[in-house]
Amino acid sequence: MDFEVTYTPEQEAFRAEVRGWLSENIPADLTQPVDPADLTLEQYHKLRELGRRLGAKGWLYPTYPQAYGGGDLAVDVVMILEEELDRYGLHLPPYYDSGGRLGGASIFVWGTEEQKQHFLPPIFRGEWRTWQLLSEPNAGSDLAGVQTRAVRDGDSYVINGQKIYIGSLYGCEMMWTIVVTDPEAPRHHNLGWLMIPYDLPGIEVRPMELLTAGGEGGASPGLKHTIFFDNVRVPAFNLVGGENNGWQVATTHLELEHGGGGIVRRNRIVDQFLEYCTTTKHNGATLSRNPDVRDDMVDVYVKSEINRLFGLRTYWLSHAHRPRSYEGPQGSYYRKITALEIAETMLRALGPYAMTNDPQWGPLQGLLEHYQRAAVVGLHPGGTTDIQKVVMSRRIGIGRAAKEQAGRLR
Amino acid sequence: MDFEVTYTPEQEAFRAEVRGWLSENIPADLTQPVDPADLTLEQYHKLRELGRRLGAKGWLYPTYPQAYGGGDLAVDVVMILEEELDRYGLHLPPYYDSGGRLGGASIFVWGTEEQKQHFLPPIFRGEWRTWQLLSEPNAGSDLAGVQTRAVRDGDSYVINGQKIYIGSLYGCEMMWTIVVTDPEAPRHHNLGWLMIPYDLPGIEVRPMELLTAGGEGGASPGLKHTIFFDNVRVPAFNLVGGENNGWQVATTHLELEHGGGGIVRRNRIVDQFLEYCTTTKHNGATLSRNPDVRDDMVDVYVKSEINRLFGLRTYWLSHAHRPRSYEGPQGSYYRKITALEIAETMLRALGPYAMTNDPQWGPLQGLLEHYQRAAVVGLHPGGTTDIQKVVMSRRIGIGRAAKEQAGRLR
Amino acid sequence: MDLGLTEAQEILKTAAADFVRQEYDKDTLIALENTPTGVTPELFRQVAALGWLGILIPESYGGTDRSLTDTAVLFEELGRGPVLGPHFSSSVLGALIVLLGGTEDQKQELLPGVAQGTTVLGVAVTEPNYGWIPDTVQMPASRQPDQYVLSGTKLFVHDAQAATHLLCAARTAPPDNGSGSGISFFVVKANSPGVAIRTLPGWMSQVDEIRFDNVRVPAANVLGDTPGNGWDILEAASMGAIPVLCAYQVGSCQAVVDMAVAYSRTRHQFSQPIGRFQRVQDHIIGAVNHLDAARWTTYEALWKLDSGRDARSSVHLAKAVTSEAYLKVCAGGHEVHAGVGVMREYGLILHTQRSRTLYHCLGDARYHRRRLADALGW
Amino acid sequence: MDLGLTEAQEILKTAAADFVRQEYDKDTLIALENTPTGVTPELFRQVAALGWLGILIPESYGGTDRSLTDTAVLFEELGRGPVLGPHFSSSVLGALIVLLGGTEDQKQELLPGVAQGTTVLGVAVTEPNYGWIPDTVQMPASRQPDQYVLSGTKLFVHDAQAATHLLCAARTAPPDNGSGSGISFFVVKANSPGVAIRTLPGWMSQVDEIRFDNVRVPAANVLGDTPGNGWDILEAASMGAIPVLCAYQVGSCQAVVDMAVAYSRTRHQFSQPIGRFQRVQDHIIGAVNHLDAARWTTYEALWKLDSGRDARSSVHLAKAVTSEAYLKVCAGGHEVHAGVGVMREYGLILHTQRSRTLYHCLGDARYHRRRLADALGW
Repeated sequence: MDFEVTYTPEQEAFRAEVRGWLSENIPADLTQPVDPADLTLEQYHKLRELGRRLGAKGWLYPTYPQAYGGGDLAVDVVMILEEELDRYGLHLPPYYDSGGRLGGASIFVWGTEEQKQHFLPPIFRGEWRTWQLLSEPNAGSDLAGVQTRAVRDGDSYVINGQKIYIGSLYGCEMMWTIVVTDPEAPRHHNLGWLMIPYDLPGIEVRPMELLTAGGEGGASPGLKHTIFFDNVRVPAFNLVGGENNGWQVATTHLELEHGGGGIVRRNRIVDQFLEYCTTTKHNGATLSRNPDVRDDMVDVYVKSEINRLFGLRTYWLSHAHRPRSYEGPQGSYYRKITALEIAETMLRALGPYAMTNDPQWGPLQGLLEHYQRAAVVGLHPGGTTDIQKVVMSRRIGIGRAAKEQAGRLR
Repeated sequence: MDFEVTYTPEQEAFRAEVRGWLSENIPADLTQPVDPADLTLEQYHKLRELGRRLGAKGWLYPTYPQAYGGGDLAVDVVMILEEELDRYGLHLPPYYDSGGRLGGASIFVWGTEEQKQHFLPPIFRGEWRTWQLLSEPNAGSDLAGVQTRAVRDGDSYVINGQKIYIGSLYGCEMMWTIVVTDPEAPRHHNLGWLMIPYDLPGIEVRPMELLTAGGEGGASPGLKHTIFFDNVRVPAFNLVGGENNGWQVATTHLELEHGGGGIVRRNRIVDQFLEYCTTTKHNGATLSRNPDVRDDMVDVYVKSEINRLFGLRTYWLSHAHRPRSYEGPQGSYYRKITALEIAETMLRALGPYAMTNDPQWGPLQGLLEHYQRAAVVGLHPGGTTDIQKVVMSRRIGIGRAAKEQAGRLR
Repeated sequence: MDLGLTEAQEILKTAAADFVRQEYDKDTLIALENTPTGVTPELFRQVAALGWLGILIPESYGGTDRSLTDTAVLFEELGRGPVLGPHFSSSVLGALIVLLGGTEDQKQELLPGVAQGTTVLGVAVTEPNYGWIPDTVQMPASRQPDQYVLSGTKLFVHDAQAATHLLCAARTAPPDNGSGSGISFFVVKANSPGVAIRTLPGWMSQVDEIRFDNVRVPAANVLGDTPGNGWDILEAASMGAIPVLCAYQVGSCQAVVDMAVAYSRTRHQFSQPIGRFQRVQDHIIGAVNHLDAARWTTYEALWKLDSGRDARSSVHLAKAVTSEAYLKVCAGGHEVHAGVGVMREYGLILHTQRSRTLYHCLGDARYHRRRLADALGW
Repeated sequence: MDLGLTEAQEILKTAAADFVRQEYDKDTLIALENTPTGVTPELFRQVAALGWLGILIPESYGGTDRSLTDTAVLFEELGRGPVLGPHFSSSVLGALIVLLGGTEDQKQELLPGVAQGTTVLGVAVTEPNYGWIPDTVQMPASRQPDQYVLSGTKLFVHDAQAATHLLCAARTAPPDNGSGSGISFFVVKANSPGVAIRTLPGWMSQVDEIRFDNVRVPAANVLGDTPGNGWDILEAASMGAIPVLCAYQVGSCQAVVDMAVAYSRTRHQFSQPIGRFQRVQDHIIGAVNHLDAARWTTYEALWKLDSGRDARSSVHLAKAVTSEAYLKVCAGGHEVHAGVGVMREYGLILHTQRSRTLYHCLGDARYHRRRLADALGW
């Protein structure tokens, strides 16, 4: 076994290239707020500009073919990119673009050649940012029970319905969603998967106020929205995966949402918390010398290490094209549930300090205060903890001999 | 609120009477083994004799009417009896008689006057000890799915089938069970509830070897059995509660099995563990001065106090004839699950000492070693933890507007 | 043995529940949540008019002198809201400190106003070296002729923004000087020159920083006759106050459980109420178990206090169980509600925020578990 | 990065799995469980013949000199049984102690026999003051001309009844004397006069008491050239041995999970497989999460050791996670199986007993969590 990527001299040369490029292309004054809700429009524009520059080099979605705007880069090399971006507190893409990350994969797997040519380059080059539209007021865990309708009318689909918990600050260029295309067809065979330009007539976007909007992959969004569709007309060309095949398309992005791609990033909040405890004095002594805080730190560390190893394991399975089963949702479940436990442990370790983002008293510029909220909110996006366990059960084959297969990623 | 029984002078006089009687009637050499599997036949006979003497005074099942062999005693007075017996490590009844405790209640609620006259006095006077027969190889949590058949033939029922996890050491005089009396009738309306003398032809009793047999109310049994019925003929008079009404009868003893009567006894094992830690030195220091052991003790104590309060609350509801709902199964669930946690905490606190009953090295004459096993075995008798939660959910009304009622006790 | 409420308690409970339901609807609570005081003058006047601000205060000082259990019954209903504001700080913890530690003159001066709601007490103990042991109180009170001078920072003080008077713990002697903890309480008017109060931002409400910049306090404003025994007064007052705070949290837990049970019936997914799924049931059952553990440990402590029994171990037990319970009950509530539970307008996060705000107040679960061991004499 | 097994490891895994399946059926394991040695001479000979007792021993001493990861692959399969007996004590912990601490003569004398199964090592460290810190080793080794005399009691020693030679830690100097821990290992023949070994009764297996009554040990039998460095040797050997023990427990956890999943399919209640109930699913999911946490922390530690990286924190992490995991996985297994799981003939309690037997071996979860903090330099 080998738990580390070993880099060749060629790869280390690529690292040097990346490092140089990033130092030239990341604005010196690019800072990101602790709470994504505080992202300014100026910061947002800088991040989008960075995304376009990365995209132009094929580094925004680097594993995809250059023909579609990707970089044709091998996964080991992509880890170099991610590691170098991580030094700036950034990752790929450098802003909230979960619709691009998840939708791009779905189009890549399920789209026609024409659709790939049309939709993927603007996503992969950072020209579009894309929002995913999944939950509805009556369809959350039961996603296949969506009610938004799309009726074929000539060369178009006409959409009516409502989607919730959508997006982030400052809009997007493109959206996608699953819609009922055949209300008579049986469950899972009645849906279509549609790309929808953001600026079409009949679309209304209304903000939702949440405890915080963090928790999803990609850069955290700063805000969520309700989106209303009132006779929105979309070209039939935008239906990906064919007639009434939307649920199949969705299995790809659900697999990613459920953790099927794995994670190799460290948990920066945990790292910073541990460092904070080893460097901060309280009542005259370093926090980490207090036996209780020390035990709390171990608790946080152990859970964080298990998360890291689960993520690494799944990442390897996914990128080495090994058979995947319950590992994605396991990692997702464990990460969600331990995030809440870790937040509670931080609360015990630091006392009320953990709850304030006061400029003077809040630890780590309020990072921990925000994490207290984000850990609660983060229980649900991308599938509740209960849903992750539903998927795990089916794939382990608990109570059933036939094990459900993981969703297709490539 | 008042969390304590306040005794009147009359009641304190009763206590003096009880104390005197017990000192005369409990043999000085009556000891009980730590592991009920070690109960000797001689010890068993002494306990049965004590039971008969208590029964003759109406003190064995003291809350029941004297007409049926009880003592017509009020519940406060009964607590005096229990407290005084507890000083000897005994309670009512002083041997494994769960069939009498649960079955007696069921007959009292559901039997005809003639049946009460016939069955209750020998139970309540300690002449019979009674075993309950519930689980079958294919019916555990799904108790209503029992397959043992009873076919009416003239004035008798003829029984065929198999029951498991039954009884204790040294046999009994009477048994009861639920059996299928009408295989065509719908679920819950197809069962009968039958009293069955132990010595009938066609009954075979075969021992089962378990990790330990503890965990049920009443004195713990030392052994469990499989019981086979091969054309066993029982008088039709012994059917309690009427034709195909067995499930109704069962709701009464299930309510008791699920904790519906409450508990006021302290957890002697916890008390002894805590005392052990405050009096035993390890590496030169009293265990309770070791901060880790101290934290472990608090953990055990907190859970034990919650168990005590849950039991007291349910006991009060039951004896003050207040409406009962989910409290019985809540107490049962919490007691089972915390017993396992408490055993694990003791294991951490005492190290491998907790696992040995060696005469020299085993703490408390092996009591803690036995508790390690009993806590595992105790998860299941009287309804698994999962079943307790099924009952709780229905009674709280989770997901349903109509709350299920608790079973009748009187 | 009788674990039911008395008739008088049932009446109080109903009145309090009606008041909270009528005056503190969800939108009101959401609007008040992140205000400096958590209450409006009008709402506070109403509570005063109902006599509830003087519930623990003897009749001779204008109160109604009811038991701690009665007070807990009231606070359980306030906790359901959760009603914010200085009710606990002023009328329970503050009032008990004055009652147990104040001179007759001080009681006469402060308590009638507390009962009427015209005087509001804030209790300022903790400092940047946060903790609930005497050593963490380090702010000096420098003795000068006829007065003391206070300088320093009190941190994580509850409800100081609403207070007219601060009961401020400060050091009049170093620790271990042989005469008590060396800590004294000072009655400081909140509008005294040099006092600056600021609400702390973040995921908690009505928690403040107070800066004392050479604040001059008359010597007569030392609470009681015996300087240096402030910590003893705080300990004694806490014994009574903590289970009332616990009862508030019990009411909060009950409210969250009620919300979750209701949602489990009305929310449908996969063509059935979500409450039919065992996982959803288990989130609620876990919450109910925490709730009931909190409830019965709390009320047993109250019974021991009201009946004159040694209640120390029970008080520590109740606080250890209850602070933790409120966190866990909210977590269960969020599991059941998923997305809708984190929408501000829904109201569940009022409780989630409250559970964090109160978690450390008067000592967190770990602190009380350790004190429990001490109280049991281990 | 490659988290898969090598081809050689896959072959070893298959061979070990086949052996365990063929030779260690459930009835055999149940019969061996409460025997003094946990193994029969014939079964032990078979393992030796397969070369597995020398898996960690260099070829120059008659072993096959494979990596710790290879060894872990083997022990994972043994843990599935769970195969009992002194395989770990002798061929892993004992062999590593001799390898790391012994003189060349001692290695020559002991290791070929260990590889062949004719020499069986038992490691006797702990005493009535049970613990895994040097201070708890108090048994004195009194120096006399040419020999040492050992007197005292070793308690909770694993597999001593099976041992031909005990590696016994005893004190040749008081603690803190400036030259190491003051502890030395002695090679003591198990049949030496004055040695009395007794199996401890209770819910654990092959755990023994050893009494030393004036046992005379030649001075040459002090392990290594440097008396007093015994604890360092133990620490170094433990670093390698612990993750192998963890791998054994990982295999055990896997076996329990497999049993539970199989039972969830075949056991029907309420007209469906019990695995259709979310509560049953959650018992298994909890077990799978513990299993996988144990698996990956263990194998990462092994990778660090085999690749020469600093593995200390990973070893402590693995042991802390794995000891706890085995307890929890068994608890989950019992929840799924209910009554049938506590029947001796079913076989689940083989694991439950094993999880307790091994929980404290070489330090429990709490100990390793504390050591983890130290290793991380906090």
